[in-house]
Amino acid sequence: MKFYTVEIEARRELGAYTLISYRWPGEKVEPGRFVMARAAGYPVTLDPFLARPFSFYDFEDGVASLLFEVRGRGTALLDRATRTVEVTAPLGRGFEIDASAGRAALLGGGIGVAPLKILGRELSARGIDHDVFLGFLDAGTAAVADDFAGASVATMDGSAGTHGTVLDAAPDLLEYPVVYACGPNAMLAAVKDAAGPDGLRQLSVEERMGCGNGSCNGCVVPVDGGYVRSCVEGPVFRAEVLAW
Amino acid sequence: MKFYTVEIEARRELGAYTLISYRWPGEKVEPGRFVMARAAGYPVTLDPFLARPFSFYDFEDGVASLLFEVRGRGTALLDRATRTVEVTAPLGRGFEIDASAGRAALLGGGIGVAPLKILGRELSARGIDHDVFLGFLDAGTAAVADDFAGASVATMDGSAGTHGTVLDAAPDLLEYPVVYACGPNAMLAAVKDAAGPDGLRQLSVEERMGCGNGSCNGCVVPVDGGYVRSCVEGPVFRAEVLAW
Amino acid sequence: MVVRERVTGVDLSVEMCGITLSTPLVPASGTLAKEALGEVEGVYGAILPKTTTPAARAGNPPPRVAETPAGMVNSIGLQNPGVERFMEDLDAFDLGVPLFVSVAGETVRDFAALCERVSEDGRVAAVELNLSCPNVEHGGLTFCAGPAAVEEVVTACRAAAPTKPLFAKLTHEGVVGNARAAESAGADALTVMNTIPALTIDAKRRSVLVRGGLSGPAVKPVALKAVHDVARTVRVPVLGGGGVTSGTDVAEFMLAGATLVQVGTASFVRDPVEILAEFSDYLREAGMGAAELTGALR
Amino acid sequence: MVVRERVTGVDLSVEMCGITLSTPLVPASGTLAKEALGEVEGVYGAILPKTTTPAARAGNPPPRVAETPAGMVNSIGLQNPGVERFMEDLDAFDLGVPLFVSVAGETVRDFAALCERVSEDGRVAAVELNLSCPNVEHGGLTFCAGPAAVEEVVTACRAAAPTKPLFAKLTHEGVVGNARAAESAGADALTVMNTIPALTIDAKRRSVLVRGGLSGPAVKPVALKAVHDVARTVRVPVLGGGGVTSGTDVAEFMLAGATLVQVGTASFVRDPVEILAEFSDYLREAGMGAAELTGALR
Ligand SMILES: Cc1cc2nc3c(=O)[nH]c(=O)nc-3n(C[C@H](O)[C@H](O)[C@H](O)COP(=O)(O)OP(=O)(O)OC[C@H]3O[C@@H](n4cnc5c(N)ncnc54)[C@H](O)[C@@H]3O)c2cc1C
Ligand SMILES: Cc1cc2nc3c(=O)[nH]c(=O)nc-3n(C[C@H](O)[C@H](O)[C@H](O)COP(=O)(O)OP(=O)(O)OC[C@H]3O[C@@H](n4cnc5c(N)ncnc54)[C@H](O)[C@@H]3O)c2cc1C
Ligand SMILES: Cc1cc2nc3c(=O)[nH]c(=O)nc-3n(C[C@H](O)[C@H](O)[C@H](O)COP(=O)(O)O)c2cc1C
Ligand SMILES: Cc1cc2nc3c(=O)[nH]c(=O)nc-3n(C[C@H](O)[C@H](O)[C@H](O)COP(=O)(O)O)c2cc1C
Ligand code: FES
Ligand code: FES
Repeated sequence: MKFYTVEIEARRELGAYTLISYRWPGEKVEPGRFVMARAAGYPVTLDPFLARPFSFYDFEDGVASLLFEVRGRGTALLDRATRTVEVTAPLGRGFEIDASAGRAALLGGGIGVAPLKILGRELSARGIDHDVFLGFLDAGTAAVADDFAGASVATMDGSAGTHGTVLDAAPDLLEYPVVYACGPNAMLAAVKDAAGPDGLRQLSVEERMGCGNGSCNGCVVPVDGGYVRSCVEGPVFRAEVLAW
Repeated sequence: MKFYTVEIEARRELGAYTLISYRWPGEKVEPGRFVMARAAGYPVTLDPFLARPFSFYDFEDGVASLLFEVRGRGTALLDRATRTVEVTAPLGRGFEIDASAGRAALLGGGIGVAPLKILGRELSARGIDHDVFLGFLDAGTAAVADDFAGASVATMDGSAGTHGTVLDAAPDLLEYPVVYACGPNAMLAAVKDAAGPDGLRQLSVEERMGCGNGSCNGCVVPVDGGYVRSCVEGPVFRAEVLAW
Repeated sequence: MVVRERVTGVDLSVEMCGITLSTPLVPASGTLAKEALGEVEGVYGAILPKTTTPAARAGNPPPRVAETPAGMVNSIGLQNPGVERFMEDLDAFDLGVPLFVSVAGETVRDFAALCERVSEDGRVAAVELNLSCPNVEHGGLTFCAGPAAVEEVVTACRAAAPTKPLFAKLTHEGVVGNARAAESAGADALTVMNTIPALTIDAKRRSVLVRGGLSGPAVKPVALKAVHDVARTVRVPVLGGGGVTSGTDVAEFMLAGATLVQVGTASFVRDPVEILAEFSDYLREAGMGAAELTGALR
Repeated sequence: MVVRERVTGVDLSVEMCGITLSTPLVPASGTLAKEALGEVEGVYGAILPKTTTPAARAGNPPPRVAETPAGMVNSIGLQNPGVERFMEDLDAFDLGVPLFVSVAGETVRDFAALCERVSEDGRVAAVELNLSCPNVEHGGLTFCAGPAAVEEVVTACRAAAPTKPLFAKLTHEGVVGNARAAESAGADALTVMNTIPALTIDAKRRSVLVRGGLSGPAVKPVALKAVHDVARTVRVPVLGGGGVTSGTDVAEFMLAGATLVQVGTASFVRDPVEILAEFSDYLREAGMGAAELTGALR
């Protein structure tokens, strides 16, 4: 896998999360696609060993941005990076957009809000009406919602917005012909359930990845009759495809 | 082994070598002692894995300095460090100093000049007369000699000073009651030969190290009847002890 | 082809089992998807897809990969579409270089049938027997059990594919004995080594994370020893691998005795183009051609 | 004692073979010199010096250590002053905690004589049999050869040291079979694992750098599997180790089934005080005592 060393254009904190942006000279970035990223690789270091997958948060005027939550060592090191990071080209299959389908609901859980920013931008650009619903653990992580104008917010501890899950903040999903969701797999399963079988229902899944380009078969999700790789056939799947 | 994260006070290039200094609150540093150093260790990284041994170049007013040559990955990363490095407390046995013994010759080969700066400072402080002879590959590496006032220089390619080895730049070593040398082991063996068996002849050796505190038995040098660890019984040895 | 410019002026070509390869690099089976082939044009002297089995295999449930210090543990479970679908799709792996095919069965008969099936196809230059996959509870595992099992499988495969070069891929455990057995049963070359059985634990959840095979730079010193030991024992050529990450690593494996070098896990975190370029730099500095390097330890 | 403050409020004590230890950490044999003991006061529940042999051993010529990705290869060759000088000097290892002594011979008789010699000394709490050192060409190596050899040595040592706990230290190759053999021959505990045979090459010089044993974080997933496999097979307690580098690693080995955890190579690059402090943090968060952790995988 080819990694590009890119300079960090900007870095800021959005509540509990960190946003970094870099110039990406390539094609337009489709919402829902992702990169493998790391603070540094060989020859600087072989540990941590694997790069980490991150959805694009935004892409505007040739500047791509990633929003991330510090969880373990890889994200801690990314958070410390001041000058450069190493990223792949955009990977995977993003969200399907169907301008004729009608109003869309966008649901994000925790750091799963990430791809909804760029998705919302694209929907707006195409004149597609959409509502954004974001669920968080607490007010600290919910602070990122300020970057989503008009979004409805829920927190598990009730410290901001509706008390409960993202589904508690959203109206009946069955009324939306299009539903997009990103968050922990458990949330996605709940959304799949609540959104019903009809219409365009798209879920961005989160699996451990080795390579990001289809080579390792590590990032699979269950589908009817087996498993498929979420890095090349996803990370965005039609809900009905996932055997959850 | 305990490592201390220390801030880099100053960093400059001395010809082909790099000098970094940091505040060391501990006891006075004895000439010939060394530290294990690295750009970063766990939790930042486990690769490169081992720290590298470096002699103290100088110690003045609580500021210690190391002079190093970029050879492989560990030294390349140290060379890139801008804010902090990780070092152990001073390790090993340094040079024996005998004020009553008389005039000393200090011989350094390449980056082996490192411990001669702090040694020269100590000898001067104690009023011990000494001459410094430094050998290098070429003028680029020889540039560090500017930091050794009055030193005689030789280069293998003749681009600076005497054409030849450090021994070609030095007078008959037999005339010196005290001889100190640091450099590649082959040079040390030649110095041992040239300096003869009498008087105080001290060589600072260079062996691959695992731990630096005597634990691994990795850094041994041959002595009569076996091997001894150069990190605790050295790195400075009386020449007659070494079974070279 | 971006590689070409960076590798001019050195002779990268090698020869093994009568096959001439433009470079000694080969992807390790199971680490290069057809979707990623475009990135590596010009790098590999041959292509080697993921192991195929008689019937389709769904593989193991996730999580299948876990990061470890300078490496990773995987438990894919030989997910593949089965040999028939695999052969239908074979042209997808055509990069204009020889194509090696890796097979694994659960019985000796399976292995032989697979060898017959794939070797009869003109597009297949050689067959690698995956005798060592640690993830298959029945079948695979038994074939690392010792020289007798190795000899039995290789003998059957030899008979089933009499015209094609046959490589036996071995784990590091008991590798020298297994290598001797494979050679005497007629293997044309030996692939050394596969992943090392390993386990990762999620301490926070107090549960097993992934039980599978360790690969990547962490295993390199173990693989180098296995290659060195085998190359000094057998006469047939060795495809060496395990943790190869840089051009210097390629050189180390060839010095240890490998004729071809497999690049696996490292290709997830580095561009193999760089590895070949670094290897070319090494050869240029050494003033040697790739083919001269095999076993050239002083 | 700097450690004390950082580890209060959790119960670090464990019990093994009737010995109570203040912490489950033990230095791995050959990785903690008496010169370095001052740095680790309060960290280890027992002290375990480098393996001693019947006569003094000069060890191997340098280079003896080589760095590898997240690890190192060593070829010390069991340098030690011989059992008599070792025992004379034993008080140097007195940190007020139990003292385990590691022994290795080249014959079964050697092993038994060593066990007799060291176990009769009141300062010795237990004896570890180094059955697995990969650096000794004659002797050591043969004792990893298989269950029969392991059984023979352990049986002889059991008879020679009937009153002291006896630990058999095993390599990962064939570890389950060897563990069963050691247990049935009377070992009171098993140490799993030693280094993994490995090789490093200096590509620039085209020469072997160090041929020896791989240790450090790189081997952790292999060691964890070995400990897990053995702990599920035998009834006797396990001293687990191989790559332990952090407090989380200590927890992982205990979860895999270890009662005590050995810290080796990592102590060259980290302060063991930190490892114990991290382990204490883990226990505090988990709301568990160290002794409860052994085998507590969900
Ligand atoms: C397609 C995709 C898009 C993602 N987008 C984002 C994003 O925009 N922002 C964001 O903050 N996070 C995102 N994630 C999750 C992110 O990849 C993990 O948080 C990150 O890998 C954790 O790495 P670490 O070093 O902090 O944790 P560690 O626990 O140290 O990681 C150890 C290993 O486990 C893997 N791992 C651990 N947790 C996860 C996880 N939850 N998902 C996948 N792999 C994991 C790591 O990649 C690494 O290989 C995304 C994941 C996927 C699959
Ligand atoms: C007591 C002592 C004092 C030293 N003082 C200095 C000094 O003041 N300045 C300086 O520049 N160098 C000094 N050296 C040499 C310095 O330690 C090596 O240049 C350095 O370890 C090379 O590391 P690397 O990562 O650049 O090379 P790599 O080749 O990447 O190192 C790989 C491994 O080999 C070891 N290694 C490689 N070359 C040497 C070598 N020549 N000596 C010892 N170990 C080696 C490394 O420590 C590391 O473990 C000293 C060595 C010793 C033993
Ligand atoms: C994700 C993954 C999948 C693998 N699948 C296979 C396989 O299908 N068949 C096989 O023979 N080896 C397989 N291997 C083993 C590799 O081919 C290789 O032998 C091993 O990983 C060691 O080399 P490396 O460290 O360069 O990866 C796989 C390895 C990985 C990491
Ligand atoms: C430098 C060094 C010397 C060692 N010497 C011995 C020894 O004398 N006896 C022994 O049983 N194990 C010895 N070992 C093996 C360790 O005790 C330990 O089993 C192994 O290194 C794996 O653990 P680690 O990865 O934590 O180091 C040695 C290891 C190293 C690195
Ligand atoms: S991450 Fe490797 S196949 Fe998807
Ligand atoms: S470096 Fe470990 S004993 Fe000297």
